[in-house]
Order: sequence, then C-alpha cells, then structure tokens
Amino acid sequence: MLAQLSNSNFLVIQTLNSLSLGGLLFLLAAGFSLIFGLMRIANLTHGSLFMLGAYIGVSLLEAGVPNLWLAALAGGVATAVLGGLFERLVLRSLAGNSQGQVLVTLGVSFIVADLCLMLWGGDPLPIQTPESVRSPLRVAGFTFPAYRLVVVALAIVVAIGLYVLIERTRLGAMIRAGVDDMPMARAVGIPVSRLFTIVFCLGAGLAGAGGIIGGPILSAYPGLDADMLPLALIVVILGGVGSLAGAFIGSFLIGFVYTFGSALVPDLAYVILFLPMILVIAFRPTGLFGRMGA
Amino acid sequence: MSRTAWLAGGLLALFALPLVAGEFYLNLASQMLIAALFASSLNLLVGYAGLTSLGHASFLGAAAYLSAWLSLHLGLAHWASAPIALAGTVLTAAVFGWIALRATGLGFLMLTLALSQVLWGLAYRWVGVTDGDNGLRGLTRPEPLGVAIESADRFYWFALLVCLLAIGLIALFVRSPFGAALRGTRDQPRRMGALGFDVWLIRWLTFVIAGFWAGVAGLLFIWYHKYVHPSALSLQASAEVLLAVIAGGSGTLAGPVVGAVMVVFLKNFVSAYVERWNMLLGFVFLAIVLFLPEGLVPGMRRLIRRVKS
Amino acid sequence: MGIGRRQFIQATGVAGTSAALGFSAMSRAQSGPIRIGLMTVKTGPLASGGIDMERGLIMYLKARDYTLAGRKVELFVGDSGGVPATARTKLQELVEKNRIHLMIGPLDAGSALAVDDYIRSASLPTLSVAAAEDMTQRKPNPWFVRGTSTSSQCAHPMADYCAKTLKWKRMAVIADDIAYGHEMVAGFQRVFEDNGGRIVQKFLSPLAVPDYGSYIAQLKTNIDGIFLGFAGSNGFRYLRQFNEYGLRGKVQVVGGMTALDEAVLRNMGDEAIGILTACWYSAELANPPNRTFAADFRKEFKYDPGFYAAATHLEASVLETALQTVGGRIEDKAAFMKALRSVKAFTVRGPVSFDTYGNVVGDVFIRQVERKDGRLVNTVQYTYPAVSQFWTYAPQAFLANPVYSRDWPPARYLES
Amino acid sequence: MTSSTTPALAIEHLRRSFGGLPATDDISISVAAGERRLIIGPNGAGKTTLFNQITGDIRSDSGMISLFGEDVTRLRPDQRAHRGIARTYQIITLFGRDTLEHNIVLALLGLSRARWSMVRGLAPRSDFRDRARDVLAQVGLRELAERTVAEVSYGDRRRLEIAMALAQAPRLLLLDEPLAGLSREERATVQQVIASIPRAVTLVMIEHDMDIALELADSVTLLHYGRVIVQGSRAEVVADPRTQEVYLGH
Repeated sequence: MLAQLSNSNFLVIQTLNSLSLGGLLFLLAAGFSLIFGLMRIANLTHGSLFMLGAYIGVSLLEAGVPNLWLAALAGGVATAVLGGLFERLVLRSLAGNSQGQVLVTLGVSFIVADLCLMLWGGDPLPIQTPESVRSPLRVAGFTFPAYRLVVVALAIVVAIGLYVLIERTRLGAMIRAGVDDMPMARAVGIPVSRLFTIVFCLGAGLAGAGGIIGGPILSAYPGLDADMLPLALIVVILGGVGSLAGAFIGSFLIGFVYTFGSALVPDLAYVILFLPMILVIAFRPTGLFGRMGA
Repeated sequence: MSRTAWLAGGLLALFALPLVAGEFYLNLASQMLIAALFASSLNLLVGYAGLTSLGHASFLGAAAYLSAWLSLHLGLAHWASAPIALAGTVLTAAVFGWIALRATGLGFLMLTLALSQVLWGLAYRWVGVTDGDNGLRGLTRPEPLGVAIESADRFYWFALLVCLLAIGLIALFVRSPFGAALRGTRDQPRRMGALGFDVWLIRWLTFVIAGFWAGVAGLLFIWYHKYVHPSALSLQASAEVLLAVIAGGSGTLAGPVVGAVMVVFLKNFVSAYVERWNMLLGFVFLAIVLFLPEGLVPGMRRLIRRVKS
Repeated sequence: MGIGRRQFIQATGVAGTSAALGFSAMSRAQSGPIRIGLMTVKTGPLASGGIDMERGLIMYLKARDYTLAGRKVELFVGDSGGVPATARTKLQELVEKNRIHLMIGPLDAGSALAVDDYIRSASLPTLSVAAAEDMTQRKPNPWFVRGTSTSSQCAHPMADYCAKTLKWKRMAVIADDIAYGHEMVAGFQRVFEDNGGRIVQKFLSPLAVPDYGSYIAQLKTNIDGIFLGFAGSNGFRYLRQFNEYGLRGKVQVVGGMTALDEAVLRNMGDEAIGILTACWYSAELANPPNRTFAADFRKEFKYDPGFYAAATHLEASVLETALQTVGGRIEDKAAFMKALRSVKAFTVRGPVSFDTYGNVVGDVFIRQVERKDGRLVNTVQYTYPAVSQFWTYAPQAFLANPVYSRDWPPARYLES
Repeated sequence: MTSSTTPALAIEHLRRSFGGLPATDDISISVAAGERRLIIGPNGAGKTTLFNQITGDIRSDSGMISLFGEDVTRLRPDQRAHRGIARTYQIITLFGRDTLEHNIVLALLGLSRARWSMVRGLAPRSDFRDRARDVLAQVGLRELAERTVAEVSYGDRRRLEIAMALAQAPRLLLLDEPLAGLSREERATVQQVIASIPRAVTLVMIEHDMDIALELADSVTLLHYGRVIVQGSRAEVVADPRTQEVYLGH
C-alpha cells in the first residue's frame, strides 16, 4: 500500500483516473442535484437516462452521425425531450407526493431498462473513441488515455457553463430563487411550472449526453443504469442537494475515493463509497455543501 | 356485522386453499404471505412513521443469514437458532436505526440504502461466514410442536398462521396509543415534541420493531427457500418491497399486503406468460401512480365510495 | 472424431440392454410428450447469454422437429432474471405446474446452488450450464449432469498452455469478484504455478464496476501476460479500457472461457485480435454437428453462436443420447439418470463423456481471435483432448483440498 | 412546590444567531408565577425564535432558561413539556386528517404513561375520550369533536390550537399570535377563551392585536432586533417613549 503511494506513476495515473471518473459523475449528478434542489424530486430514472443516452449514441453513430460530439449533442437533446415529456405528463401530477415519485421513477426505470434490452439486445455495445484522441498520451514517461483528459476538460467546461447559467442569467436567478424558497418564488410571479420543465429537460439532457460521452470508456450495456444511479445519489448526498458546487466537488471527491479506495483497500471495494457517505450524513445531514435539509 | 362476516369468510378461504390449490399455487401463496409480512413490516416505517427506507431487506437478510449460519456452523436446532437470529436482527436494526435516524427524508433514505449496501457487501465478501455468492444451503425446515412442515400445504398453513398472528399484532400496534403517537410524529413532528412525545425515541423504537417483523419474515424466507444468497440483501430486494408498500397503499393495513401479493404475482406468475414482464411491472406502477396515486387500497376505497354516493 | 461416434454407438448398446432388462414395468408410464424446462435469464444484465441459451436449445429441437428418441418434446422456459430466489420459484413452477421431466440450466452459479436441494427433493434430472465447482465435486448432486464445464475446467489448460507452450513465467490475473471468478483464477493459478510460473498480481473486481481504470493503472508492465476471468460484458469493457491505456502490445492477454465469447466479439474491434482464450467450444469448430449448427445459427440470427447457445445445444444432444438409450422412457428416473451419466455423445463441442460425479470429460480448445470474412472469430490453435474437471490431478487428492476460492490456493508470489 | 419568589420562567442572557445574524441577542426575562406577559415587537424582532428557544425546538447558543427554578436549557422539547410547558403555534400546526377529539387525545396522551402502550387499542379508551370532550367544551368546540380539522373553520382551528395546549394542563403556557388571521367575532371568542384560563397558569403571549392583547396582559416585554428594549408593567411599557419610537409610533 505504502509502496504504491510512493510510486509516482501510480499516483499520477490514479489521480487522472479519479478526475476522469469525477468528470463523468459530474455530468450525471449535476442534473440530478438541480432537479432535486428545485423540484424536491429524487429522480430515480437518472441512471436510466444515462444508459438510454449511451444506447442512443450507439445508434446515432451507427446511423452515420459523423462524430461523438454531435452524437452527444443530439442524444442529449433526445433524452431532454423524453425527460421533459415525462415531467409534463407524469411527474407534474405528483407534486408533493414523494412516495408516488419514488414509485413512478423506479417504475419508469424498469420500463427503460427492459426497453433498451428489447431494442438493443443484451450484448455490450461499444462507442468508438473519437479518432483524434484515440491513441494514448505519453508525457514525461506517463502513459494516459487522451480521451479521459478530454472528459475532464469537458466536465469543467460544462461546470463553467452551468455556473454562468445559474449565477449570471435571468433563468438562473429564477432557478436559484426556486431552490431557496419555492413559495416566495411563486409569490413573486416566477413561472415555476415552466421552470420545472426546463430544469428537468436540462438534467435529463446532461445525463443522456453524459452517457454518450462516457460511452468510449463505459460502453452501453444492460445494467449500466443500476451501476450509475447509486453513484449519482452518493455524489449528491455527499455534496449536498441542490448545490452545483456541491455536485462538482462531490463528483471529484467520489472519483478519488473510488479510484484510490479500490486500489489501496480492495477488501473494502464493495463499501468504499458508502462508508464515507454514512460518516458524512451521520454527522452533517445536509451534506458537505448543502444549505437545506436533505 | 357484514365486515366480520367478510373477515371470517376470507379467513376460511385462506385456510381452505390447500384443499383446492395445487402444489405450485400453494408455494406461490406461501411466498405471497412472506412478502406480505415483509411489506407490512416496512409499512410501519414508510406508512406510519413517514420514513421512506430503501434498505429494509437488511433485516430480512440478516435474520435469514443468522439463522442459516447458526444451524450450519454451530449446529443449533431451530428452537435455539430462531430466537437468536431474531435477537441479532433486532440488534442490527437498533444500530442501523440509531445511525439512519440522524436524518429524515432523502437523507434517511440514503442512509438506509448505504447501510444495507454495507451488509450486502459483507454477505458477498465475508466468505468464511456467508460462503459469498454461493450462498448458504443445506438447511432444513423446523418442526413446530413436532409437526413437519416439509410439504407445500403444511408450510402454507404454518406461514399463514405466523403471518396472521404477526399482521394481527401489527394491527394492534398501529391502533394502540403508541401507534397514534407514531402517526403524530409523521404528520407534525414538532408539535409532537411540544406535546411531550420523544419523537426520536418513537421513531427509533418503530425502526427496531419494523426490523423485528422483517426478521420474522426472514425466518419464514429461509425456512421456505432453505437457501440464502446475498441477493436477499440487495438494493433490488429493498426496492421491490418498498414498491409493494407504496403501490398497495402505505399507511393502511391492507395496502402492503395487496401490494406484496401483486408484486409476487406479477414477478413469479405473469412472467411465465409475458416475456417483457419487467416492463409490465413498470407500467403497472406507472398506472397506479397516475390513476390511484395514494395506492391500490386507498384508491379503490375512494372509487367505491364515489360509486356508492 | 470417428472415435466419438464409435463410443456413442457402444454406449447406446450397453445402456439400452440394461434398460430393457431391468425396467420393463416402467414402460407403461410412457405417454404424452417429454416436457423439458429451460431455466434461463431473459431480463437484466445476464440476459444476453440467457437468450442465446434459449435460441441454441430451440435450434436443436427444431432441427429434430421437437421429437427426441421417438417422443414429442414440449419446452417450457423460465426466466429467473439472474436472481437465485426467483430461480427457485420458477423451477417450482416448471416442476409443479408444467410437470417437467428434466431441467436444462440454470445459467448462473447462484441460481444453480439455490435450486440444489429442490432438485434433490424433486428428483429432477438436471443438465446444468452453471459452472459452480462443488456441485460435481465435494457436494455432488445425484441428479446433476454438466456437459459444459466447471469454472476452472478450461482455465487449467489455459494455464498449462501459458506455462508450457508460451513459456511464460510471471503473470497477473483479474476476475469478477464472484465464486465463478474466484474458481477460475484459482484453477489457473494452481496449474500455472505447478508448472513453474508465478502469479504476481491478483485483482478481484466487484461485478458492477463501471470503470476499470483504477485496476488497469495498477497492472505491472514487467509481466508476461494477464489472464482475464470475466463473464458477461465485463471482459469486453476491461479490454477496451486496457487498450485505452496503451497497454495493447505491452502486456499479453489471455482469457477464460467467457472472457471473449462470440457474443462479445461481435461488438469488438481490432483491439481483440490475437488474444488467446480457452473454452470447450468455438463457433469455428469444424466437426460435422457444429458445422451445421453454427451455419444455421448464423443464418437465423446473423451472428455466431457462442458459449451459451452451444451450451444448451450440447446439453440437448446429451439428453437425446440418453433418451435413445432408455428408449424415450424418461419417467424411469433411475434408468434415465444412469443413462445420462454414462452418455458418450458426439456434440457440437466434439466427443463428450462423464465422470462419476456427473461432470463432462471433453476437449478444451485454445483459441485465438482472428478476423475472418470481416468478422472476429475464435480460431482453434490447439486442442487439449478429453479434459477432466480434475485436470491431471488425481480426483481423490483434488477433492481432499478445499474448493477453489478467493483464498485457496493461496497466492504466494504476489508482489506489491 | 415552588416558593412564591421563584419565577415561573427565568431567561438569562439568551442568544441564538443564524448564519451570523443574531435572532435573539442577550435576552433576559423573568416571569412570575401566575403572571400574564405580553411580548411585542416588530416583525423579525426575534419573538418566535425566543419561543422556540423556550420550548427547546431551537437550541440556544448561550444563556440559560429555567422553569420554576429548574434549569431546562439542555432538555429536549418533550422533556420540557413534561415539566409544564405548553405552546401554540403562529402557523397552525394541527393533525389535519384527524378529528378534533383525536387532536386533543394526542395532547392528553403526550403526558400520560399510556403513550408507550403498544397493544391496548386507543380508540375504545373512554377515559381519554371523555377528558378530550371536556377540554373541547372549555373552548366551545364540543359540538365539533367528531369533525376532522380539515373540515372546520380557521377560527375553530385557532381555538383548537389553544385547546391542545390547555389539555396539557400546563404551568407555563406560550401563545404565539393566538388571534392571527381571525375575524372580529372570532377574536372576541378567542379572547374569552384566553381570559378564562385559570390564573394559576403562567401565560406568555406574542400578539400584534394591541387592543385585545394589552387587555389580557399584566406586563409587557418589547423586543427589537433580538434585544429587550423595554419591559415592565403594562402601563410603564406603553408610556415609555422607546416603545412609542420602536413599535407604536413607527
């Protein structure tokens, strides 16, 4: 264990691994966190949207979409539309009924999982890494997958974009107002209903695009949804619900804990993510950066 | 009067089932009973305490594993292993409740999920005790009062008796002063504190009691299956029982029973005829939420009342 | 190959007479179709293999017009979703409601172990696909026959090949952290180290790992190769990430019987080319039954049959052989089981016979991924004939050891 | 048995701040047994926070609270309730799906050992039911006992708030804006209810309706920005120029 830690190659590569996993998690968790913060809905379909995105990406690329980035954009739009429909047609009628929300979001995740199995079969499907970043990067004696660095960069760009959106635009101001105090936001005439749909679309789109961007690393396979959902939940709980900064830092934190944890204490591989979470919530129920009660 | 008559008729039909149903249907019915008790135990938390737990399989699994381990490794007889397993389960619930009740709402849900995942990980990894993903097998069913319950009909009767007793006691519990206090903590926790109720203690005791009944369901589970695998502790198992409670109607006595029967039926019976049964299950949940958002039992009651008036 | 057919005829003759002598009274029970239950997985993460299991079996039955040994056959399919407790209920349904005479399956070890005692109490002849070692070793089930392989049955020859043919000395192993993975890498390690090699790194990753980066980054590059003991989609994802890290060409890769199955290969690219795996089957096998089967399968489903499709097809031919021996009288369980366990058949994997524990003795192939007609295939490089689950060890001595596991045999040469 | 010199409620240097902003800042108040104290102050003066600190719903950063000479600063709300504190809420906090009677029964149950009973049914227990009806009669809600809270008027709910607190037979009763949102007629009724509370009960009340409130009170405390500005007898406080400045005269 100590020998590993003193090995600079190990440290550098695992750090980069942590960052890239964190980047992927951020794409997934940012939307989850916003949705929860604004609508108080624990959207358990979020993992399904990620998986659906990955599968849609596979099909788009097969159908001749020229590159991964376009596919991610198109796939993101597709899942955003689906998410918006789901919010409008189903979730809308369940405001305040948190048990109903659990039931329906889990129910829809069953449907999506089975639908993907039906449409795309049970085999794992690859998403090719874009040609330009396919060969590994060799810097100062370290070899590292170039694509993962792109993922980290992309996550940071998305984070900045979201930050600007939330902190610097009128829409963002309305979202913040809604997260902080919903009755007040309603009272001052913010179109809360439209805001819900927009935020849900945004979250679903990010998750779907995340699935495609994660594709070259993770592939699309049955069970991807169930693998990712707990990670999103942990990130959001740890970082604090409704907080973009929390989701950002939480994602990278989990990236580090997961990557280093499973390398250094493989015996705890199954619980490596849950133990820190138990500690954090037990002593700080609002999460590390949360303002509101979880 | 008619209510009593209905109840008596229903009970009679339940006890008479083995006279008409074949072995397969009896075994299915036994599983429904186990699931019904399990869901009823979770309902104490979800329905009456307003605490949505996504880790209730912990207690069913803990009881099953403990009982299996005690008989396989220590060679204990059922009369000894069952109470010890229950005691161990209650202890687990006491500790888990103590941790999980530091939060409410989504935090509580996540803590129960996390704690149950730790237990699941333990079942997977502590191979010396749990035999990992091979599971524990080679178990027997007990012989309560010297009566063998190896056959499908005997086991059904046994499970029926246990479940009726357990659900009866749960009904008493819910209608007791403590049950009223519990519902109070669900609706107005602050007011309950001002009225002199120790809200935390009430919730914690309920958590432990819910764990106890899940443990009883766990004993029935292990006696029925004579096998336990880490999947009994999985997130999927916890989610399934939660869905049963909510779909049937949380906070009612009949709701979780109906929900559990429905889930077992869809999963084990309809799946033989419908290839896409996972999708069907999803659509059933969707339909319930859209048309009977408070759950099957309260929703149907509302509809019947509307038709009558 | 001719030997296989001769053995087959002999076996039919011998078992046929014993049945005729001993159990004539039972013949009256022979009415109606033979009811076969297939326990598989058609939903959830294991569905890919489970669906192939159904396809392989149906292909066999269709080719014979649903008639085996002169009797009609009815097929009932149960979907366990890969959950052991569900498998048990499904099997009860198949037995108690559909009154099946025999089960083929289940797919996964967990489900097989979950139904173990039920198989015993229901006296249900079972042709297993699941690889759990002890079901035919230390805790043999008298109703259990396995025509495929135990977890380590193909890993033993792979290790032998690495040590003797490739002359490798230092290797790493990685597998899913489940009993199947443990058993496979344990078997590999034992044979590799008994032949002078050393396992210097051993990784067991949880079944649900989205990102293998952490494991790949730890891999030493001063080793001769790594053995992949994955099942399902994990080998596929590991290998893709492995290449991402530029390790292709630096570290040689070999795999167990499910690591680079045909089901996985059909979605892979050049990154898989050259990799060696050991399995009891390849769609490329040129024996007559497989030439027909693989061609028909490819024609109908547009992809090559792999491990799971071949598994049920193979079990079906074992079943047919046994049925012919007892003249179709599957109701006479004792005679049928006896026939089943003494089957010598020539199947899609070549000749098979069974040891006294009900496990197959058959050829294991070292296969290499190659591109052929535009698709990736597992070309047979070398054949280990008539491989037993005990490899070359004496059964008694083998069974005196604990079952293969995460901790046994201990890895003595690990380097941190 | 408390001596006549021991105050019913003694608060010393109580503080609580939220995110750096003090909601209550060095508050010291002493209320004698049997006294009726009115607490006034503009919105945001810290009145409700003070109540929550007295009942234990909010922990205090520093300072001490004692009840009839007993230090209760570290006790939980339910423990304080058992020592004789009862309260009402400015925002109505009732069990909306239950009957008025059941609301009162819960209040009775809170201080009874029977609350731990897990077997004997609650519904058939006539002891609780009869007492609940008596309490409802006290506030004029006897006729509505079987109705659910959702079915009765806002004014009735205000009275039920008080009835629940009365059911606890408190030694110290905290009323948080008991007249808020009521019509003129309803106010008169609630005023009567409050006036009829036995003198043995010490009363602390937050209220904005000065006409009625001053009529009910013996003494007044004026809070502003979390601090005590003036306190004393009704006449003293009303006459104090600081009161005029802060509250009455804007």
